[in-house]
This record gives sequence, C-alpha cells and structure tokens, in this order.
Amino acid sequence: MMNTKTAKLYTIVFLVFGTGVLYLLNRFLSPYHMQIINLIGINIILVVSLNLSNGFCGIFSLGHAGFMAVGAYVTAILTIPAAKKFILLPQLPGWLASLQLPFLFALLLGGLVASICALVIGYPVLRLRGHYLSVATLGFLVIIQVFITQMDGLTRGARGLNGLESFTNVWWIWFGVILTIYIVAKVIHSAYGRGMIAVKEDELAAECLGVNLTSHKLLAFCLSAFFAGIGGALWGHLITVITPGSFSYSQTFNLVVMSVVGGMSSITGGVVGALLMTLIPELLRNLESGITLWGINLPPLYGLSQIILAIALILVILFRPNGLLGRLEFSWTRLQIKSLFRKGGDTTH
Amino acid sequence: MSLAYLIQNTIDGLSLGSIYALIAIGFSLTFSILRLINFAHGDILMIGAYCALFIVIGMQLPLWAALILAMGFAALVGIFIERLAYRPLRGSNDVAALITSLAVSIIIQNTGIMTVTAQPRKFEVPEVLSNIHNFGNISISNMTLLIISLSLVLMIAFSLFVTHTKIGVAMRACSENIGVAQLMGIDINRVISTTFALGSAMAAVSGIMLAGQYGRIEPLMGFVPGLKAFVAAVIGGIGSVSGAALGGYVLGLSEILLVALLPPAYSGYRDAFVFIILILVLLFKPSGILGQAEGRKV
Amino acid sequence: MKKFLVPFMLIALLFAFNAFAETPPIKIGAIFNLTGDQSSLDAPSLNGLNLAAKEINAAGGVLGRKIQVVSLDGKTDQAVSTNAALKLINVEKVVAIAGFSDSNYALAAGPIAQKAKIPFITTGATLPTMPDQVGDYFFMTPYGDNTQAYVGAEFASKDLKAKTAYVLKDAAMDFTINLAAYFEERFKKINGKDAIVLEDTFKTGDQDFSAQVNRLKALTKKPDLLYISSGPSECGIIVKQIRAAGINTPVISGDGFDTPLLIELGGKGANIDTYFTTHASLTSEEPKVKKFVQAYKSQFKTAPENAFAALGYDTMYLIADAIKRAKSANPSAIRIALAKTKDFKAVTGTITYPANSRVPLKSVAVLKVVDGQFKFVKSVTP
Amino acid sequence: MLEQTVLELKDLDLFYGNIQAVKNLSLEVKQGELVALLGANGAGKTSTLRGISGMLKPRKGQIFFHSHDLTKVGPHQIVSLGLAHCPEGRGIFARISVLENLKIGAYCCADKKQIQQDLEWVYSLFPILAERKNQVAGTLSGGEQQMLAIGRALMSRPTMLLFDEPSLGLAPLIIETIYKVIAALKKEGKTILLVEQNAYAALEVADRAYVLETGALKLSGTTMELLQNEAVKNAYLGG
Repeated sequence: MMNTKTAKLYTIVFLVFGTGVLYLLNRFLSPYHMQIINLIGINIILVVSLNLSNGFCGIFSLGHAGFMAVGAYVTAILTIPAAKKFILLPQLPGWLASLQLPFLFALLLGGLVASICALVIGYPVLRLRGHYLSVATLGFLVIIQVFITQMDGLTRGARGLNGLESFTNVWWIWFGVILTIYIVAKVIHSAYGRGMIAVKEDELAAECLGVNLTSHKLLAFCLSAFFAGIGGALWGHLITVITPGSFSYSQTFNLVVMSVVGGMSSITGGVVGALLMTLIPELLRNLESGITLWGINLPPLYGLSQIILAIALILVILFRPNGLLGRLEFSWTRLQIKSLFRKGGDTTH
Repeated sequence: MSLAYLIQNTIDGLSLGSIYALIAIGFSLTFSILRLINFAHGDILMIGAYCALFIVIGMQLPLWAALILAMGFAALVGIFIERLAYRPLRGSNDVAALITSLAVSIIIQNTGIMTVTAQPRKFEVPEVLSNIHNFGNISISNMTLLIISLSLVLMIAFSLFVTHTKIGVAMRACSENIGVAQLMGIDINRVISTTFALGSAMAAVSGIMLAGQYGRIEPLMGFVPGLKAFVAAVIGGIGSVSGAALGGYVLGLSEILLVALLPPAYSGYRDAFVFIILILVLLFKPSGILGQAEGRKV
Repeated sequence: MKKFLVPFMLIALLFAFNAFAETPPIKIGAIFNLTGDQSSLDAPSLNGLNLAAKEINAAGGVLGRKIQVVSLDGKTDQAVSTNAALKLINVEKVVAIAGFSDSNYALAAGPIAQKAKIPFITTGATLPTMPDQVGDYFFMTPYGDNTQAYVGAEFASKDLKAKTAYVLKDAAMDFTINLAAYFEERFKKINGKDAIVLEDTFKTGDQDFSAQVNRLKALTKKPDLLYISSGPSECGIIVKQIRAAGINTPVISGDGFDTPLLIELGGKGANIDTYFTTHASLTSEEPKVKKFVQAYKSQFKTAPENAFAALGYDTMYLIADAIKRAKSANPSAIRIALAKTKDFKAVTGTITYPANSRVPLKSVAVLKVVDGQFKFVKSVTP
Repeated sequence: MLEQTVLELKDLDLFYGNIQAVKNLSLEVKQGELVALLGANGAGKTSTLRGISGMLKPRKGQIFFHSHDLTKVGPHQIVSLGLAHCPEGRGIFARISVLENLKIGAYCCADKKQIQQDLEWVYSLFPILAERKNQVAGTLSGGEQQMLAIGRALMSRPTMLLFDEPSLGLAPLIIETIYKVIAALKKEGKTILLVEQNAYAALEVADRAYVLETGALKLSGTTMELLQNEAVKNAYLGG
C-alpha cells in the first residue's frame, strides 16, 4: 500500500495542477461558466462543512443558511468603505461606522461571528436529538432572518446591502475550498473526529465510553458554522447584493439536497454533491424556458427544474440512502484499487 | 389597553388557533404512528383550498359541498403521497423521511405554480359569512364563528372516532407500538393510509377556513402555516392528538397577543416569537404540555 | 463503474441542448422571478414584454430583423439571477436585457450588464437611486418611488385636506419601506414634524392584521389619513380588515395597490375613500391603453393582472424604439439612443430621460376605487 | 387424536441485513404438543418466532401452518389463521388500560358477544387482571404484565400459541403461576411453541424440545432424552 509520504506528494502535485487548470480556465472561459465554477466552489465549502455536522456528527442541521447570513452580513458591514457606510447605514455606532477591514480579516471575522452564534444557539439546542434538533435549527434560521429584517439600523433590514465590492474571485474560493477540506479532514481523522463519529453512531454508547457529548457536538456545530459564515461571505461578495431573503428555506434545502445526494458522511461525497447539484439546474435551465425538442415545441414550464431536483432527491434517498458515495472517501491508495465504486455495504442506517 | 382591545385580540387569536389546531392534529397523527415529520402536510392545505375554489366556481356547488369534496380529494392526495414517497422509506432513519417530506412539499408547490399560476386568487365566500356582529368596540364576523365552531366539532368528532371505532383503536395501538400491533392482526398499511387520509382531510378544511377568513389563496400559502402548526403540535405534545389541539390554540393566542401587546415596532418579530416559543418548549418540556416523555430503552 | 456512467450521459445530453438554441434574430434578454415569492409581480411583466415583441414582429420587426425574447427564470434567488444575466450576455449574446420588478434583484443583475456594456432596463423596480449606483447602462422604465410618494403626500394634504396620518408599512420589502419613508418625509415637510400619528409594520405574506387594526382602532388621536405601503398581495386584505373594523378614514398608497386583487379581496371596504398613485390607469379611455388591454386579454385570456404588465409592454417598445433610432442593434448604440429618449408615448405615460438621469420623467396618475372600478382622478407631472 | 403436524419449518434462513440469524432450520410441532425451543442468548430463538409471525421475511425456506405457507401471508393475517404470538419483552400497550389491551387482542376475529365470553375466560385464568381491568397497563407489575400479554394473545381464540421467554425477569413464584397456566392451556389441547432460556422450567412442561446454537439446530428429542443427555445437562441445567 502507498505510504503517507507519497500520498502527500500526490496531493501537492494535485494542488499545483489544480491551480494551473483554474488559471487557464479563468483566462479562457466566459464569465458565465466561471461564475458556475465559482458557485460550485462556494457550494463545496458549504456542503463539506454541512457534512461535518450532519454527516459525521449526526446533528442534522437545517440552519446552515442562517450562519451563511451572519457571515455575509458581518463581512459586508466590515468591508463597506466608511463614506458609503454613512449613506447606507446612517445609524451605525461610531466605532463601526469608520471601521473598514481588508477582505481577509473581514472574512475570518464573519466566520468567527457565525461560529459564536452557533455556540450561543448550539449550547442549549444540542441537547435535543433527531427531529427535534432539525426543527430547532430550522427555527434558528427563521429567527436569524427576522432579526436581520428588523435590525434596520445595522443591516438596512429588507432593503439589504447592495453594491458590495466583488472581492470574491476564483482564487479566494480555491483557497477557501482547500482550507475547508483540509481542516474538516484533519478534524475527522483526529481523535476528536472519531469521538464525533461515535456520537453519530450511538450517543449512548459514546457517552458510556467517556465521549463528552456536548463538547463534541458543539465543536462540530461551531466549526461547520464557521465555514458556513465564510461561504456566505464569499457568496455575498460574488453576488454583490445580500438581503435577508437570500438565505432562506430554499437555500438550506438546496444545501441539504447536495449533501444527501453526494453522501452525507464523506467529504468527497460533499464535493460530488455540490458539483452535480450546481451543474444540473444550469443545464435544466434551457428545458424550462421552452425549447423545441425533436420537433415538439415544449411550452415554457418554469419551476420544472425544482421538481426534477426534488424527484431526483427522493430517488437517491430510496435507492442510495447514503448518497452516491456513501462513506467512500477519495484517497490515492483507493485509486489504485480498480473499482472506485463498491456497493455501499454499510448497514448502519 | 382597554378590555375590548384584549377581548378582540383573544377572539382573533382563538380563530387563528383553531386553524393551527386542525393542521397540528394531522402532524401529530403522522408523527405518533410513523415518527415522521410530514412537511408536505402544510401544502395539502393549499390543495384543499384550490380544490374548494374550483368546485365552487367550476361546478357552481355551495361551499359546504365544496368542503366535503375537497376533504375527500385531499384525503386521496394524502394516501397517494404516503403510498408513493413514504412507504418505501419505512424503517429507514427519521432524517431520510424528513428530507423526503421537504422534497414532496417542493414538488406540490411548484406543480401548483405551474398549473394554477402564482397569481393570488379571490376565494368566494357566501354573503352570509362575511357580515359582522358588533358588540360595542368588539367585532366578530360569522366566518370567525364558523371557524371556531367547525374546528371544535371536527376535533370532537375525531376524538370520538379514535376512541370508538375499530380503526381508531388500531391507530392508538400503532402509535403505542407498531410492531406489536401487527401481531394483534392490525393491518398497519391500512391504518397508516387512514391516518394520512384523516390528517389531509382536516388540513383541507383548515385550508378552506384560512382562505375564507382572508379571502385569498396562492400556491405557496401552505408552507408557513404548516410549519407553525408543527410548532403547535410540539408545544402541545407531539404524538398526543389532544395535545396538538391545545398547542394550536396556545400558539394562535400567543402569536396574536404578543403582537398586540408589544409596541408596534415588534409586530415584524411575529414569526420569530413562534420559533422562540418552540425552542423554549423543546428545551424545558420536550414532551410538550400533554405529551408523555418518551423513555429511552437502555 | 457502470452505475456512475448514467448521470454523466445525462449531463452530456443536456449540454447538447445549449448549442441547439442559436438563431440569427435580434436577441433581447429577459430575467424575471417566474417562480418563488416574486412570481405574482414578475410573470405579468414577462407577458407584457412578450406581447410587445409579438406585435413588433407582426409589424415587420426592427431594422428588418425579428425580435427574439430569451427569457430565463430568476427563481426569486439572487445567485440564480446573476447566473441568468451572465448566461444571457455570454452564451446567448443578447443586445439588451429587461428584468425584475424588485430592486434587490435588479441590483444583482444590473452591475453584470453594466460591466459587459449591455443596456439593462428594469421594468418594475422603482428605487430612484439605482441608476446612479449601477452605472450609465442601467435604465428604469417606471418612475422612482420618491416621485409617486411625493405626489401621494401632496394629494393627501391639498386635495384630501389631511393634517395627520397613520402609516402601515411592509417591513420585509424594500419597495414598501422606501415608499413609506419618502411619503413621511414629504408629509412632515407639509404638515409639520409630528403629523405622523403612528407607524406600524407587518411582514410580506402576513394574512392576519387584527393586531395592527386593533391598535389603529385604539388610537386616541384619530388620524385624518391612512398611508398603507404594501405590495399587491396584501393590499386587498388589509383594506378589507380595516373597513371591517369600522374605520372609514381615507386610505392612500403607491402602485402596490394597482391590482384587481384590491377590488376582489378588498370587497365593499375598498369602495370607501381608497386612492392610490400609479403609472397609468388601465381602465382609462386612452386609445393606447385600451389597445394594450385588449391585446393582453386576447393573448392571455385575462385582463392585465397589474401595472407591471403594462410596464413590461412599454419596456420592449422602448428598446425597439431605441434600436430604430440608433439604426443598429449594437448595445452601446442602443444605450446612447435610450438616453436620448424624449416624449416617448407609452401605455404607462410619456417617457423622457432627462439629461444625466436614467430615471424617467413620467406623469403620476392618481386613481380612486369607485363601486368596484378604478376611476381616474388626476394626473400630476412633478 | 392423530399426530398431525400443525406447524412445520423447512430449512429456514433468516437475516438482519447481512447478518445471518438462523441457518436452514427445520422443525415441526404436532397437534396438542408443547415443544420447547432452547438455546443461549442470541442463538436465534426470537428470530425464529419473528420469522413465523411474519415480522421478519425469511430469505430461504418455508413455514407451513395447517398447510398455509406463512411466508406468502402478511403478518396481520397470521393471527386470523389461529396463530397468536406473545412477543419478547411482553410488548403490552403501556399507556392504555388493561381492558383495552385485551380488546385489541381480539381485534382481528371476534364480535361483541364472543369478546365478552373470552374476557370472562381470561379473567378466570388470571383473576388479577379482572381486578386491574381499568388500570393503565404500564402500572402493572412485571408478572401481571406477562399475564396480560398471555391473556391478550388468548383473546384471538388461537389454536396455536408462540411464547417468547415468558419467564424473563420474573420472580420464581410468579414463573410458577405462569407455567401452571401454560400447562393448563396444553391440557385444553392448545398447541404451543415455547421459547425459553430457563430450560429447567420449560422442560418440565414440554413434550419435546429443540436446542439451537448460533442459529443452527444442535440437537432435538423428547424431554426424557434431553434430561439424560450430558451435553444438555452441563450446558443448560448447570451440571
């Protein structure tokens, strides 16, 4: 089998190769296709971090979009130049009104504030389990949305923040993706990560083995919120307009679809899920606006792609409950074994 | 803060509460028997309302006939959804069922938009229902009285059904222990279909009430009330039907009274109140007001 | 490996679709939120746009070329809207884009068109500061919220002799927040600092206004006027519930009230002193308006749902007129011609873009609901 | 009474996912016989009963009850064929009353008049149940709950009974009364298949017995043969 040194070498080569490919794509591809690649990158960050809490730790959170919103708003407020801030948000407190941070710090601060929210919300809520926890996190999403809409002074409420600097480019996203996958992988393969997986498999057994439930769950929840915040901030500065409505039920549901389809308990699954579920709606777009297919003139059927995605999700849950990749992780060693795809022999569901 | 203002808000809270209660019973039923949170339950509310609208306008039938036909149609839709989306999933983990119900909800909403367009439509209500009785400052419309009384009647009828009919007893047995119920000769598939049929029929009635009270229906009208009704079911004690009804009234009253009593700037926080109440209940009394704590088999 | 092949085959097939859609006519892009919460506003705009395109093509198109409307669904999601804009510009190679009735989505797609030097004309978004914020390729077909709010405030103070007002606004929609803010600004300027008795809020999609209505009823100082800043979905039921509580104070609002739903859902209550400012009266006797309503009814089997249908219709004619005057379908030529539009007769009034502003100078119509019909009261050109 | 086989298992395979619980098990129970199914914990005893009552679909093999192939029939129809199952851990409906528990037992195949007769019969077997009739079943003691479970199974007028470790977690005195009732039922001609870890109590009432080990049949024979058999003595009877 391959020892870790050569595996590390392969990874570095892959990273360099990836950067090169992205450089070429960035130069020759039209902005439309680059935008899709950027969105795939952001979705990878969001889904891999969602898998950390949903797949690896068993906290099935529906509140991921709420942390995205916190990250996006904090980063946006910190990066808007003071002059513009005066017009957009006149009632800002003095110290905040003049503050303007470079994008990197604002990004990390956005993630930090999101994970602090996760800590505040998570501590009481993580004692719940299964349905109750999922619905409580959905409740958190609604609360965040309402507070952002109502705190007009700080966030301009429903008018949202627009005209944001479009800092986000393919390199910020590529750096974000690498950072997310690296840290999530590190955590999962650490002792703490195994504790998390034990919590997912059987909380009672884990507790008997001395795994401190709350601390493991909290770490997973806050770390996943940190990256959700970063993903949200990158999204905000790519689209340059954020409103409370941008981070709604449908956003959370899309992320859950990507996570479930790809495979909740595998990082590679998250990547594949994000890739597929960002690409397919774009391709379905033509189908929706009415296209003549082999002569038959299809009337425009708007809402068709949402239905096709929903049906795809149900099929995935029925026939591959653990998602396309189940628990399979991409690794150089496995690449040597011919079939990348074994029938998921996992019986724990 | 005159007494009339308080009474007026209490009446409005009761009317909203009875709508939530009817939907919450559907949630509680499906949860108690299948441990399934059916997010698509809210959208059946929309199907019931549109069905009633087409019957009243299309077939020129009176509202009460539309009510019954809409209940029947919604029941069929409920059975169809259970048969197609939830039955193959039985036994898998509860999260898979939750996601599937979200997917079904998306499918219903978008099919609605595609077929009946997203334009809000007027909901015909017979003249007699919309005239108002004024007692000094307090005004109650016949529609509100109908909503409160009809939902009470339906709830009593439902609890009689559950206690006295054979299928009702089977439903209670299934909610206790679905495995053993099979051993007693209970056909759980028939029981589950009945549960979905009953829950959907009641959701259809609440859909028509909602449409009648506010005079407007559109394809996305079901999701938020559905979610709030789930909160009501949890507050009342998920799994216990009388708990769901009580939770519905508590939620309806607290939502209206909180908005009415707090200064106007806070009326926008209405939805947040609902979910803050939910999280508090989940933390301090997860089994809800009437629910039994589910012990954990060690 | 077999199992993984099937999804890839599907994607390859769908890619093929993209290439299939190339044809030579003048391609005008259209992005509207046809699904999601905004669909009740945007769907009629697209209908109006397509109707105008059909009429123009029937009359021989523009510069001898047919107009092809390439419409994509924004799905009430900013990310999807920016994708749609980029696709229209880079893949479909459109010469101009029309879209959106909400400024949050116009501000997401506008800068992309601006960067690609493609004219973006918002059919229904009325935030007056947008054109300066986005750039010189961004045009507005409707007037700004400030214009119609000022006209509303003037009309209330002078014609309705109102000294004090109660404002109820939808705090979850930027259109209604701005409209209420501009109204209060002008109303206070006319009637003094504390002319606003109470400001109350609700949220888009709310159906139950009993708490707000009860609070209004309980006011000791009765306001002379109620300014209800709401979108088309809620306007009817608010008026109904206010009138049901026995409050008959005159109500005035912006073009959010310009929808048949106000009458259908408002019921008897709407007939009591309910006014609103809007782009044009769809029931007025003006020949241009009658022709539009007639054409819309025959094409879509229903009367125009709201003013946004007329705005979509005007936007297409505006673009066609600019192409005709520019004698070329080149985007920057279109932009120059658009900026020089002067006294362009449209369904929603005469459109002129003043020297360095892309917010049109348009007349504002004030309408009143009289026994179930919108009656034209007066037209004010600010 | 001719020796007619009531229940016959033909090389039965039972799986939980990929784990095999029972490997081609064949056994038979004749009319009026009381057969014990012995084995250590996890030997596949309960899985076998679950296979018979349709809770667990076998992957291979057949189960014949009076010539009906049970694998072709849904679990809820098996009771109406006259085969009642008293599940492991009693499985009574804790939150509803004793009387309602018994009524649910008669859910499948009784009308009002018959239920009243059967109730009288069950009360005669277990007088304590008559006393606690309106009490919520969860408040009964372990022994009383076991009696309720048996009573409930009898309410469907079965011709054959499956008992799954009735002595589990009960005091010796209570086990005696339970086994007295089982012996009485046998005398009345009911065919019984009794799954027990408490081999001693089982062999006292049983005619024949099968011994399972890790899902496969280890040995079988009449009670007399088994009592002398050395292997059985030190394995199950504590030497």
